Amino acid sequence: MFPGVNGFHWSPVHIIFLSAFGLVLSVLLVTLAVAFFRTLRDVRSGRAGAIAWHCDFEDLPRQERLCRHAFEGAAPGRLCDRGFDCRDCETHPKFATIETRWPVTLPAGLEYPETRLYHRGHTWVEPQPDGTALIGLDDLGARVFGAPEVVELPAPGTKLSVNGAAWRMMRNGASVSVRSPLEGEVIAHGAPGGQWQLRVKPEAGERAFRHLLSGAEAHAWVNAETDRLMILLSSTPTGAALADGGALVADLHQALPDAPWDEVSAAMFLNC
Amino acid sequence: MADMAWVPTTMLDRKFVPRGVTRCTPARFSLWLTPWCLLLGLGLWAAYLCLRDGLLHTNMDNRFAFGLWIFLDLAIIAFGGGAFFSGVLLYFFKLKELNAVIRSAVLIGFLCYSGAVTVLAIDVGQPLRAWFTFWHPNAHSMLTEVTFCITLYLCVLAVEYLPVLLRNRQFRKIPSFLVFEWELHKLIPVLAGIGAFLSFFHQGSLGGLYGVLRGRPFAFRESFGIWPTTFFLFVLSAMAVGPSFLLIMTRVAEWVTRKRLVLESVYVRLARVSGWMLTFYVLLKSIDTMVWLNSTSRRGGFLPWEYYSWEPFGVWILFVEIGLFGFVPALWLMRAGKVNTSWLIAPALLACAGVALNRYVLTVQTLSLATLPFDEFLSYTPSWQEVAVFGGVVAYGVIVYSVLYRYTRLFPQEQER
Amino acid sequence: MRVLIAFLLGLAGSLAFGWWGFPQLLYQREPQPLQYNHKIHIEKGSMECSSCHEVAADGQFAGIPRTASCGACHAEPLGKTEAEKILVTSYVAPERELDWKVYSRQPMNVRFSHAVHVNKAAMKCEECHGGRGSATAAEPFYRNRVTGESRNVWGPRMIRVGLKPGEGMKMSDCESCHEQKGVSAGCLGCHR
Amino acid sequence: MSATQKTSRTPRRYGMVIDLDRCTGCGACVIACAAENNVAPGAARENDRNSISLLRVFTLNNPTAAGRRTAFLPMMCMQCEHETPCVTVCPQQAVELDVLSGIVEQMPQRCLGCRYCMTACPYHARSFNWGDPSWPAGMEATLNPAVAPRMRGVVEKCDFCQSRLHAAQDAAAVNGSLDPGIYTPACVEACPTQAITFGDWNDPEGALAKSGETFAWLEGLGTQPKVRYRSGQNWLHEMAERGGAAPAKEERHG
Repeated sequence: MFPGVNGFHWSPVHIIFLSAFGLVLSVLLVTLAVAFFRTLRDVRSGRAGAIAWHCDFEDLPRQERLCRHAFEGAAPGRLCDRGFDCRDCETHPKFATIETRWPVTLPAGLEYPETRLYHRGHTWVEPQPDGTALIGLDDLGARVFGAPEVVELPAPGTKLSVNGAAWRMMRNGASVSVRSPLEGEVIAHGAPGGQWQLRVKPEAGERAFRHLLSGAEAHAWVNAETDRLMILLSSTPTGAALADGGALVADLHQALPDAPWDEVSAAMFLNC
Repeated sequence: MADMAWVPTTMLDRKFVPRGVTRCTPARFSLWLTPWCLLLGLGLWAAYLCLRDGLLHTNMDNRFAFGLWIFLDLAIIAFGGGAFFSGVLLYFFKLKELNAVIRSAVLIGFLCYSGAVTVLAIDVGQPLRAWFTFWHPNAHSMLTEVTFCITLYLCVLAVEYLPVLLRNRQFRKIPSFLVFEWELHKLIPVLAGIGAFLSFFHQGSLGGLYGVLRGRPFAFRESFGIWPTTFFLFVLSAMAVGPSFLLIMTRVAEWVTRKRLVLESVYVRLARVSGWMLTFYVLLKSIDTMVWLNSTSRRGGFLPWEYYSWEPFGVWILFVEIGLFGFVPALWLMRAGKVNTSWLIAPALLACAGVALNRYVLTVQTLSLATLPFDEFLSYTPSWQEVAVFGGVVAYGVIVYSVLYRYTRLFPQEQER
Repeated sequence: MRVLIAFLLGLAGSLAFGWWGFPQLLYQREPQPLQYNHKIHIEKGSMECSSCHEVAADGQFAGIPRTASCGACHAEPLGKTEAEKILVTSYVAPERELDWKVYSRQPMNVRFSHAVHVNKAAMKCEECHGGRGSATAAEPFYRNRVTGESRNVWGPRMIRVGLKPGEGMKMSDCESCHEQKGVSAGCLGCHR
Repeated sequence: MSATQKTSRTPRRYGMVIDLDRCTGCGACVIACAAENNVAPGAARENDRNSISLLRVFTLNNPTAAGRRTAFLPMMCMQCEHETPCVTVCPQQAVELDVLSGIVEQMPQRCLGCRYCMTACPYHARSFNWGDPSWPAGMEATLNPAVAPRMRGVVEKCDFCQSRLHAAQDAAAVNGSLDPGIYTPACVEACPTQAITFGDWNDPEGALAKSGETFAWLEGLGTQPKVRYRSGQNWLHEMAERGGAAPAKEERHG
């Protein structure tokens, strides 16, 4: 087979054989090497979070990939194909002009102030007059997860990307990675147990907030999310107790200790 | 593998199961695996016996130098052809429906090939000398081509399957794994391309294996260049039967898990592709048979009726292979979409049976027939060790498939129901 | 930088193991029964290779001399060395055979005809056996612990490019010589 | 085109002519062959299909009703010359057609044991070592030192007593020649009726050239075997010409 090995001759058959074998093997190795070096490049240039989200998004269940305009009736049942990043979406502006079809009321007891913008991973963003923005867990998110035992916040100076990992929190064996609502640089941490978790300097320009929900649209989405939470919990042995249409308790974790919180939190915070 | 309404909190392996799908309890899963593990154990024991004492544990002999294993190897490699053909259809002919089964197809391909190589290592009996073929290959031998292509293709399949594995819930917690998966996935068409190239040659050279045997007039065929017609017929039949096998395996998986794993349209697409390829193959196979009976064989001094004068290998075998297992499923599969989809498994099974019969005829029947005029027709019954080795390989396939079904997302459409 | 140093150290370590450590593990050093000086026999005794190493009648084995042929000259010690004394007292006088380790002994499945190479092809002994015939001392013998064969069949050099005569007796060495001389033997020409 | 007519550049084309009318079926050639080539005595498990048999003797019955007669047919490797079926199929160059002697050489040292050559051989002249060869205590002393023993898991076949060819080459070399001439394989030596003639098809004056009209089995395959047969009996010629896989119908049903 190889020059120098007993039985090899520089005959056409051997040359064709050797080159075909070498070609295939080198294509295979080059493919692996290219993938490896591109991975290194992506990780170094900070694109890892965005790419990981891309893969996660593909694997999300169908009902978690609905377009934002599906909730208020502008585009019923439409699936998002851009990883919840409406900043460059061509159809988002068109749908935004369509009148909502369904009346929206916020579920009882939940607070979603109009001053805040909301992200599909249950975080809110509050732009500040100084050009920074505060980030925290929204009301439903806070009720689902309750008081975390451990919170791992990114160090100031860390660059966040939209839908990338913002911070981790753990409680009672359940562990979630909270998705970042903004692209920007972490400036400061909030007080432990306080309203906001991160102060971020967002990317410049108007498009920085275009993908976030607000007002009636946010309320429609929260409605759908509450329903989804009910369905998630209803299939548990204790779930039936919840489906009474009443107000959500402040700490669901405590109220339903036997529910599969790892699963439910992962689903609510768009973890795979 | 079976159904479950909810994954209980107490489930030990809950953290490895993909989110959004339901899986049975570990206890039930273990119960499902137990018989397969026993079968695997029996196979390993038989393999150990063969490697310890030599092949006297088999019923092969100097006349039946190739036995059960060559038939089964040829058959399961033909079935595994679905892996490369689906890749080609998906990435080059853009049949997007096949995205629903491509991961399963690649895994089935990998299992078929690795299983075949394992059986080969046991039934050749000298795994320690396997490197001889790579170091001193005879470039004129069909078996050399087979060895090289299968080894390389096994590597390609392993790399192709890597992305699915990296999407396991625990692996994906390491962000660079997902990034690697994403980057590799962008390059998959390259791998599908070389996979198709390799498959073309080894499916073909497996056919050539018998077609070049000048000393076995029953198997010897006319050649185009260096390749006998069986080279091309094997490639075509693997392409024809690959999608059918995939259809069967997906149906079986649906039956075992009691879930709908893919949309009906995927079955229709698989069946149609299979039907068209099968029609093409059976037509060429008929022409080849006529040429062989009337020209090739007579030139070597052998009259065609002589081959079929031995019971039970009568002429019926030819009609069953080409007619019942050829044209019938071909026409049926081509009408997919117009006929009841849930019945498509029947023609798919017929098509697979036809290709298996083709491999059987070319291997076992060839060896049974004597070439010398005074020699006898011989029969051969595999020993329990031979059967057990093969059973072990089947068990290996089922176990790996079940485990990976449980812990990775083999069917992307599973969650959408 | 640190990675580079670690890599280079690892590389050096692996190479050192492959070049030096592994042969130590693989080969067992065995001394020859006596220190034998080929040179002195050729120069002072004005002998030739064939004086002691006779080609057998069937042409196959050149032969290691028996003690009796040593005794023809060494009935009494011919010098004052220790080896000389041992030869006479331990071997020649009691007529015991010397257990010489044969450097160039080939595996069982190899057949080599000295007659074809010496009589017909008129090759010199040095063309295969190198300068061993003019060495002043018997070099140590290394036995492969796995196969039991002599290390000299492989030869001392790891990189087998531009081998000099006598540096290896592997199949490829035989083959390249046959190729140079344009004589093919086929597999069973040299194997049995 | 038969082996007898073909001229080639091969210096020697060793072959045989076996006179079927002289063969008494005594089996001396089979024993001599096994002893010469270090074939281990058959173990209890062995039968005629899974033992090592470099040379076999078949019994042939005249299928025609009139003049029922029996002939014995010694068969070994036929040393096919043209498109030798076993050479091209071997995946690792363990089989070759020797350019010096025309002998089809089998190298057990290089053999992987895939047995593809065995399926390729139309004469079923190859054997596989299905188990470890073993010699009863004391019998190792009878081993022929000129033939290397083979291990389990490799294929072997007749090579016209290569050890004897080597001995002839060595003997020639002692006299300063490279040509081994005509040597005598063990079966030829053992045959009490001298039914086997060994010689060189290239030698126009040799014994093979003078052996008259000969035939080969399965000549239709075009492999040009160098072992050929002669017989004065028509039914043997007819049987050889029939080439086919099936015996005549009446015998099959009878």
